Amino acid sequence: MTTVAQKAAKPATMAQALGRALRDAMAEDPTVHVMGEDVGTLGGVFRITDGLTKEFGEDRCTDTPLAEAGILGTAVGMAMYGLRPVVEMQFDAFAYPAFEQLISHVARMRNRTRGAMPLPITVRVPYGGGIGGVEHHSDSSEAYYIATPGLHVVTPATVEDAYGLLRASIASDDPVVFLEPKRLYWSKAEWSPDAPAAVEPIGRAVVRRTGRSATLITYGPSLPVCMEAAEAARTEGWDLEVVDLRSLVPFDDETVCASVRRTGRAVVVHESGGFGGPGGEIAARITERCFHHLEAPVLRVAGFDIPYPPPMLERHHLPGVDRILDAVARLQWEAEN
Amino acid sequence: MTTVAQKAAKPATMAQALGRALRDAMAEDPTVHVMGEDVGTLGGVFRITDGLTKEFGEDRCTDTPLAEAGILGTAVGMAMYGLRPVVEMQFDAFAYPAFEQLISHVARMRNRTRGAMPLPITVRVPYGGGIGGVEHHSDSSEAYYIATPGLHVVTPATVEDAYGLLRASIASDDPVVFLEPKRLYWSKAEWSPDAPAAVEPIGRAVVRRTGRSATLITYGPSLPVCMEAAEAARTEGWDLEVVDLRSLVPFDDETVCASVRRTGRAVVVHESGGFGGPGGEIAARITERCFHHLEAPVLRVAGFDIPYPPPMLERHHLPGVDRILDAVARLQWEAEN
Amino acid sequence: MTVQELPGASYRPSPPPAWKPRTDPEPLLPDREPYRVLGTGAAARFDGALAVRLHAELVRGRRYNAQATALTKQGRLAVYPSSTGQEACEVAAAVALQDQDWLFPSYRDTLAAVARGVDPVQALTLLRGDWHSGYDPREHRVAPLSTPLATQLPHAVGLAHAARLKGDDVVALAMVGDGGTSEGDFHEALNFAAVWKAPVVFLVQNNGFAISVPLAKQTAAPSLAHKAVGYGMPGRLVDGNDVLAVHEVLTDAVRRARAGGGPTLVEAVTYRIDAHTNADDATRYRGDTEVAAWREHDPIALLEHELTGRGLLDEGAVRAAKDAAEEMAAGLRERMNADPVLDPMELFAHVYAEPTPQLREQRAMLRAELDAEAGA
Amino acid sequence: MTVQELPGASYRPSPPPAWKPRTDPEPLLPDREPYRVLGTGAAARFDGALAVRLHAELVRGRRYNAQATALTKQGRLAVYPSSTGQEACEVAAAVALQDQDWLFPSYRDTLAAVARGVDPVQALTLLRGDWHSGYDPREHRVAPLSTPLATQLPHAVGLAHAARLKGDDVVALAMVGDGGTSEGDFHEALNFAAVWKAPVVFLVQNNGFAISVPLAKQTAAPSLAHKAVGYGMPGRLVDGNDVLAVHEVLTDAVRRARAGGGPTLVEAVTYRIDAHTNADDATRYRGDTEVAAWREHDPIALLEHELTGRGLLDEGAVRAAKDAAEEMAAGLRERMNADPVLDPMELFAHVYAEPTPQLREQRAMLRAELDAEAGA
Ligand SMILES: Cc1ncc(C[n+]2csc(CCOP(=O)(O)OP(=O)(O)O)c2C)c(N)n1
Ligand SMILES: Cc1ncc(C[n+]2csc(CCOP(=O)(O)OP(=O)(O)O)c2C)c(N)n1
Ligand SMILES: [Mg+2]
Ligand SMILES: [Mg+2]
Repeated sequence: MTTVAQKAAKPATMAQALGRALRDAMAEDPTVHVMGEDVGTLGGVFRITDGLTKEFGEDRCTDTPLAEAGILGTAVGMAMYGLRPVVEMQFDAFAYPAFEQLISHVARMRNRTRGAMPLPITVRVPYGGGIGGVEHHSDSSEAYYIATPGLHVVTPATVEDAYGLLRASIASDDPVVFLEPKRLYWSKAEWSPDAPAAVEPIGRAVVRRTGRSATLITYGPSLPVCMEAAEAARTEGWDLEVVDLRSLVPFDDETVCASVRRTGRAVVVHESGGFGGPGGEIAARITERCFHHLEAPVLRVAGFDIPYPPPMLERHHLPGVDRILDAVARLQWEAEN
Repeated sequence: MTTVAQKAAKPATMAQALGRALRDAMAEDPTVHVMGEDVGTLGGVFRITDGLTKEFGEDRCTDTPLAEAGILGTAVGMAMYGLRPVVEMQFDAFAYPAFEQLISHVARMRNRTRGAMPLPITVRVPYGGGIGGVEHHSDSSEAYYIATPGLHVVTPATVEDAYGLLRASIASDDPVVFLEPKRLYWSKAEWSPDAPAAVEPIGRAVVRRTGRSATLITYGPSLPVCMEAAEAARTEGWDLEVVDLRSLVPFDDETVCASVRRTGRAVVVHESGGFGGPGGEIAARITERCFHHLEAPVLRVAGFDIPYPPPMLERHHLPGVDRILDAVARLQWEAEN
Repeated sequence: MTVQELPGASYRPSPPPAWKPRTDPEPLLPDREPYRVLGTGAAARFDGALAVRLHAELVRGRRYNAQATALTKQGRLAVYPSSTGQEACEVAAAVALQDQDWLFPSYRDTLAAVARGVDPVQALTLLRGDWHSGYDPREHRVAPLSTPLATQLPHAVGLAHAARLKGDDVVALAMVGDGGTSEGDFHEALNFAAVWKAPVVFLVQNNGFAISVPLAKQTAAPSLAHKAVGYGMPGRLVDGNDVLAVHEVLTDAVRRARAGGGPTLVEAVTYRIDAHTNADDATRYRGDTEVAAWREHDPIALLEHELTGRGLLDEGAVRAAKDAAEEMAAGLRERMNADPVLDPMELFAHVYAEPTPQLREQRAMLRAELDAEAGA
Repeated sequence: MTVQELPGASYRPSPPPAWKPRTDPEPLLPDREPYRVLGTGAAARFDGALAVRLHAELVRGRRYNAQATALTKQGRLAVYPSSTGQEACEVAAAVALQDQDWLFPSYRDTLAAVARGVDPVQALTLLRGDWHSGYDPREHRVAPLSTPLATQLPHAVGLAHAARLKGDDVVALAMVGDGGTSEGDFHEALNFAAVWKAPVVFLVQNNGFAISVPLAKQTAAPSLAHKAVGYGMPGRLVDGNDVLAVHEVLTDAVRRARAGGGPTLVEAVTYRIDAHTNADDATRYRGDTEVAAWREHDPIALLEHELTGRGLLDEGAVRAAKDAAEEMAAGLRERMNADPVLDPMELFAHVYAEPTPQLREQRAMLRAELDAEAGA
């Protein structure tokens, strides 16, 4: 855990904060290696790795052949030899060829060897929609990752967390699937790259907005939408609390349940498809733990159970402010069902 | 949908019923092709496809090269040309190399082509533990499949359903992931291979045991355990209803909710890991729909959130009768949480 | 247990019993240099009418690339991966096939689809944010453009195999880039094709780059065509900017596949003149001199020089080709200027043959939202 | 836009500009027949002491296979994939490596792990239902046995690459079966290795079958070693039952890798004498005559004949090897007869460095259950 004194902040994008996190991690720890398609000379298709090859050389930031299983599989071998590979998957859907390596090895090597061979690998996956991407460029694949024991699953929603969580993920001795909400890459915040705040360990949710009427539970790309919804809800007379999970595995039951016990109502919001998505798990565990505090069932606002739609229709698919408010309205519901 | 008059039944195993379903489907429909590793000469490592090559020739039941993505990928092409491939994945964990084909193509081709190009592919996956299998031979991977829109996910728990659901899956114009509970392969029932019962469409759950105290909701390998638990519960004074889902996608909300509304209490039971597993989805949707009928939160009894354990420890991992009864006991709980 | 206990064991200074040379690798290996026709004299043997037709197609293809690129600037296309400089491959792939054959394009190959007859607007829906496949694959026997690299190759193998099993005379031609050859699916597809002797032709357009990654970081092989021998199929190396050479090599391979000879791997050496897509900045990873050298080796110029020299192409024919291309471009421009109307309710229509109960609920929710919106 | 508008375009009847022959494929191609030493006269050049050591290892390996198979019958092992008949490959793979090198075995290669020094009981935990890897991979630099086929190959490449980046003198030798070569991971691993010039040796044991599937349904290649040229690495074909030949070829490849020459693909032609595992019924897919022919080409018999002929092995040495093997077998049998004691609480210990809150809850639940059980 690194703590650095705060210095003067200026606007920075999430993309810049991620790039800076990689740079700082590489500068501090010579075992950190960045690898993936186009991460070197080009600096990545989102330019997150821009400048790393120049600063650290091709051996530390490497353009690999175009083969995701090969990228993750060789990263496993590198980690077995003591390196800390940070792998970039170019887009969410292009991580699928690497699933077998991820599930059968990355997630299991420590367990298989009874702790003798941990794999400190960070797999960076730009995920989610809302950028008008063509097919296969907008998937929310977190359901697959959270159902795979042995992986941590982390996703930032703010510029500051982008830095802090990526540093923490790289520092972790366990494999981390680091989901980058690509439509927030260009979101900005006051943040000083020269004095990033303390790096917290992963696994802690945070209350982004306090409120008394109900809790919106969300993460990654849906946080700004929930914040907006909470703002809009004021005119309807609802005072909404917003929890940003930041880490799906481990899951911060404590923060989430404390909030829901306070408000008595909750809506889980994510882009990922509803059926079999993270929202079911979250709603179920809240209900298990807070049943007698609940005034209404925990509701979910999620993407539809359809393949990611054509960009011209994506606004209908993505959870928006209205759909969230509709769900909040249904929290008052007391019917015969 | 095929209906055949019932004839005299005699004991048959689930493995035999599955083999018979393949045989009958191939005999009725010349476009049905079986393919996979060792499915031909050997008849499959579980002997499900035994005799098919002999009866229908190598072109109809084909030993493929050892490459799961290639198997499923070529099946896609075959389906594009009008065949109905039935693909065997040798074990659950060996389906992972085929994930990209499954997620990015099998599940999406119909949608991508606006209905012009459906893919009637059945992917048979022996799944689950309890057979003392070495690592990678006991995974419950249903969480991955149910989170993938475009796939049907079906799993039989009885000999009769093994036949009926497999026939229905092969007959479906949509891709079906057909999960075969491998530890039930040798389970027996009175069943006549010459007169299988009507083939129902997929998507219907069934109440296997009626009861008034609480509902156990389960599928596949956990059904017999739940039936046993329900029997044992009688001595504790609980009269448990048991619902066998049979199909996870589509999900039969109607049957499930009708039962839970009747009993007011429910426990979801599956082998798959709890976190991010199907149980969360099921518990969440029951709660959304039946909140005011619930006397207690819907609880889950699932595998631990760990990589599948060594066989010598698997009994501790798998949901057993005691753990189910413990959960039922907690349904009475009314505490301050 | 020592050997004595293994019955029958004895000394045998001969090759292992089951082993025999499986095939002669020699004929599977590609030429040492890319095969060329233009400027070699071999072109004299060529069918003049075909050459003139190919010329017109190249001109049209070049124009199509330019128009599609222009549409990105006007915001009518979200993104366009241009095949400028690669038109010889795109066109030859389409022309080498017969009507009943199938084409499996990659995401860069909209031109090949168009050259095979797909409506240019339909070929581009994916790239303007409209539905993923704008055309019915069965209409022109063109599979949907495949975005996940190399994943379309096993599809081609499966389709060709299925057709052969049915006794149909169908060949599949699958296109992939140099970068795509590194994917596991490339390997598995070629292997299945060779084992099944499926009537497939694999066309690798080696355009030197996978986005920013040059071939030298992609492979250390003598050539990509050399991969063929490892599957037991012939590999052919061809100058991808020489349309007569590409056409000849592909036609041979298609004929061989049709005759039951099995698959062929063709590597066409070419170059991507434009950036990866309009969103890409190629100056980050390659120099002007390299691009300039390739502009000197332009597929249209090579063909025009040859045809003009042989008196097969006059000013009029060039003009006619150009006019036809302009007409296509004008039509494309005009039709792409119309705003497509997509029905949000269609989101639920094609996920399954019948929407699940869950999708019916979601459909009703969206319907209600849209009605409320419309009412408001 | 016709060609006139593409600046600089002109006729150029030469190979495409960026293209040059990348490497000479010739030296990458394997011999036309499997390389042999025994019985060829070349054995005379061999280090007699090494040959005698290899003999002892083969005898021990054969005994190990027999003992492990026996343990399945006694219920002490759940399953055993025997390498009987393949001992020359298993042993040579271990012996060709230096101490600091790494071995990446597949699920069939417990013998190679044992020959490298792994405790035979620890090598077998996976197969008796005990923990997945019974040994610490770092102790003998042997990766866990890999069950998902070919997935260990990229690991070997990554490890060798990492060692080279660190400046360490480490070679990785990765083992895979003929069936495993069809997997995408095989392709991707070999390609990465060649592009990175990683110090790796890939040893394919072509034992004729992948469970029931014969090589002819797995590949149409002239040989599996021919795949090497497609990656730009040398392919070597060797008689996998001739331990001196396998040892020589692997040692050469290891030496080449160590010297910075990059990876090599070695295909060893051998045969699986036993069924796939004790659970398999090999009579379903192969005939006795084929097995009998291979028994005639037994690795131990081949070596013993050569060594005895050269006066390098006498009755005493054979007896000593046999005694040592018996001793190993007795120890294995005895230690495998003890019931392993596994702590159920360990289920939660190694999933992460620290159990998550969720795992702590689950651990507490199991603890309570076990306490209740113990109390009851
Ligand atoms: C499986 C997969 N991984 C990554 C990508 C992202 N991507 C799109 S195009 C491209 C480069 C392709 O290079 P090449 O195969 O040479 O084709 P070219 O673009 O040159 O036509 C990459 C990496 C993808 N589409 N699919
Ligand atoms: C990815 C994967 N698919 C399928 C299997 C199941 N399986 C275990 S061994 C085997 C055959 C392996 O054949 P080969 O590679 O030739 O090795 P051999 O058994 O002959 O040593 C198969 C299909 C597996 N272990 N991994
Ligand atoms: Mg390219
Ligand atoms: Mg084999």
